Amino acid sequence: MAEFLDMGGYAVFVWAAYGLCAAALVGLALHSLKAGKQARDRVEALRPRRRKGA
Amino acid sequence: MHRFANPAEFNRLADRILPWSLAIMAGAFAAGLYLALFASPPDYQQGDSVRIMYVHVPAAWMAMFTYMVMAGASFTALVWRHPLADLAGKAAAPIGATFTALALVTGSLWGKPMWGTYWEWDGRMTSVLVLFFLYLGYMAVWQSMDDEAKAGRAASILALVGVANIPIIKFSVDWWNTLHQPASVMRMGGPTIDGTMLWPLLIMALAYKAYFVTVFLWRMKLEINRRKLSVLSQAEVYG
Amino acid sequence: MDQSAHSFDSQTLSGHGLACRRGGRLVFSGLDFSVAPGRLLFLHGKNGSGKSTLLRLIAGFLPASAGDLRYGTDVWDRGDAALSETLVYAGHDNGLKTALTLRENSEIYARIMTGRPIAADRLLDMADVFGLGALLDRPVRYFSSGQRHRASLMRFLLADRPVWLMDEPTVGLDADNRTALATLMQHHLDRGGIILAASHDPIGVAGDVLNVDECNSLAHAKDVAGGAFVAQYNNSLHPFWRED
Amino acid sequence: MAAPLRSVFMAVLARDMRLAWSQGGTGTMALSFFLIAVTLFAFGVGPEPQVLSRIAAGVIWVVALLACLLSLDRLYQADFEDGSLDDLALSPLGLAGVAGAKILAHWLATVLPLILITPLLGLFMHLGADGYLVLIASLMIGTPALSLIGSIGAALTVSVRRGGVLMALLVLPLYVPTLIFGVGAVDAALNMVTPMENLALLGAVSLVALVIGPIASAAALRLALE
Repeated sequence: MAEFLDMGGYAVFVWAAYGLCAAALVGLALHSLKAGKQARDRVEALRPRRRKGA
Repeated sequence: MHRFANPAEFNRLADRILPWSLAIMAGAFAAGLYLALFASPPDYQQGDSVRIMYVHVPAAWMAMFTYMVMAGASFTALVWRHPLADLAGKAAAPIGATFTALALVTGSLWGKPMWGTYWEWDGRMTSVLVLFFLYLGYMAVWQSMDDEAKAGRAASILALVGVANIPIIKFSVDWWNTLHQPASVMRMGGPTIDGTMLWPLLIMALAYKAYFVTVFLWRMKLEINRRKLSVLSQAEVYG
Repeated sequence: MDQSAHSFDSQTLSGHGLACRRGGRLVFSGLDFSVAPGRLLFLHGKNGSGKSTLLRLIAGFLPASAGDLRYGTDVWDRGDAALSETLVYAGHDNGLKTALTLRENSEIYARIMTGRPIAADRLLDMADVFGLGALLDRPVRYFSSGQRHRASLMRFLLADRPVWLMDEPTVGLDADNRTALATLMQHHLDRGGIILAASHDPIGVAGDVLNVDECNSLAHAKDVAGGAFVAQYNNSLHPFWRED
Repeated sequence: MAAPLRSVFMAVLARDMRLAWSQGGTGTMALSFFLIAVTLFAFGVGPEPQVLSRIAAGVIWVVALLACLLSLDRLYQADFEDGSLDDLALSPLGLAGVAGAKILAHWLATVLPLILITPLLGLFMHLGADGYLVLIASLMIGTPALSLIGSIGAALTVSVRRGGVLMALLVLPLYVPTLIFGVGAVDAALNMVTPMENLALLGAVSLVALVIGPIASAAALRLALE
């Protein structure tokens, strides 16, 4: 396992590359979801409640 | 003219596509990473550092692909004045910029063991760098004006001017720097690298594309609601 | 003043169901008007009701989000060459280059609009109409705001075109300049010209009145119940965004 | 009868050239920036002739490019602010023709003087003797593209407060081909290789910009008029 992690001596570069990609892509996805939910809630808040009886 | 999806229709369409794109993304990433990190052989020259290629090359492809999507959206927005089209450009831009930045970073990390320096002014990396500036310019125009609809149309004009110049920039940068190793995958005669390395590359590319579709649809929902918010608040002010 | 007395073969300028959305806001909708040759139309309405917006729409600066604009039979599209040969627009800004003299500004305006130079004596007559004859060779940056406004009114003489679009033309004019403007406008109407003026000041020239506010009242239905907000929310949204 | 468009074009051209050198114009500003910025490089890099001559062509081209960009900022904004852009939009020439005339005026009034004094700056930078002619040729062929593409950036940011920085961000990436082929031509000449290929490519870039420039600027200006 250790030998695999070592990546033939290039461990730093390979794992840095994969790590940064993962961080950036996951980060962007989460941000998009969070901001999307926030915007959706604010639109819901602004749109008038359809009262049950109305 | 609004035969194409309006927001409600777009949301329904998006909700039908999202489960599929999520599934493909998960599967392709799993298979791709397994092949890239475990199943494929190290390169006889570069050793295991070649594995960086599997995240670098697809990112560079997506950087260019996303700009083309933005240019197509901009063309639709300007020619058919479709309200959703310029939002599509705005939704795609951050994803494209992220892919471009990743291509630069992973390229530099791959360059260190291969060329001995973190930054080498070679043709392809420099083109990706200029493409990154085009993304920054596009996103900056969106925030530059109070009236978002006008900012969107200005950004669309810029994207079309940009896409017309990309081939010229690409050619001039390659002309300026002829020492870069021939693009191993892009050769007209088809990929010159052998099958065991090609498969992980293509699967990772598929994973990146599925990722793009997923996050693009999420961001489109976000941008549509943001536009509604701004229209609504203006309605209230002048209501 | 030997104003060239040939009359225009102008046509009726008419708008049908015009609506305009500016910066996401519905300025007016369902607006109709018609101005026959030789007629003057005053645009009334409180500030922000869309008087200036309507003038800029006719001038081709703004796209109409609904309805169409016709001059005679042909429909005017934004940026049409025909449109730019037919009308003169005077907005709030005077369009004068302060670094240049009034003579230079006027000559440049005449050549840009007609492609032909303007004779010095005719230019002097035109300047005299607004009492600016003595100021022809002074840089505009020394002009008072009233003088600058009068200088910008000279454009209606410099470009001899049938349709005049005037936005608050009498602002800052003293008595004898108002009469000068009135005679100028009357003369233009007698030659079969068309004038649209966004102004509450009758200037002493006969004309019809279009109240842009009334056209607005349809767009912003005002009633109390929550439903009004829905109507208003939906109504002000671009039809594309409506949730029916 | 239709207004003679040629003389309308000349009228807009003469107007802008006069304004460029009148009070508040950009002519003198671009020229002085060009002189000062190039001399700054000598202070920065040191006076040794071999070092300066090595980077002479690149420095002169980059600073000329920046001077051109700097002077384009007010190309449309000045007219937008005093209302004359509305009048220009109503001229029979149409916005694309007006944009073309203003771009040509900018090139003649602001960029041409820069080119005329490059020999002086060549001396400052110890440029190789046989580089002068090709430097001037490359600037003559390449700088029109700078004005044409810069005009698009100026038109896009005309209604933006402090749009100058944004305009640079939009336009500089598009200047890369002109810069590469321009400096390439001079370097080729200095290395006793024919500069013709570079000059031809430089001309091609300028021709593409000639097609795109006025049209895209007109579309952006129509946006600002709304």
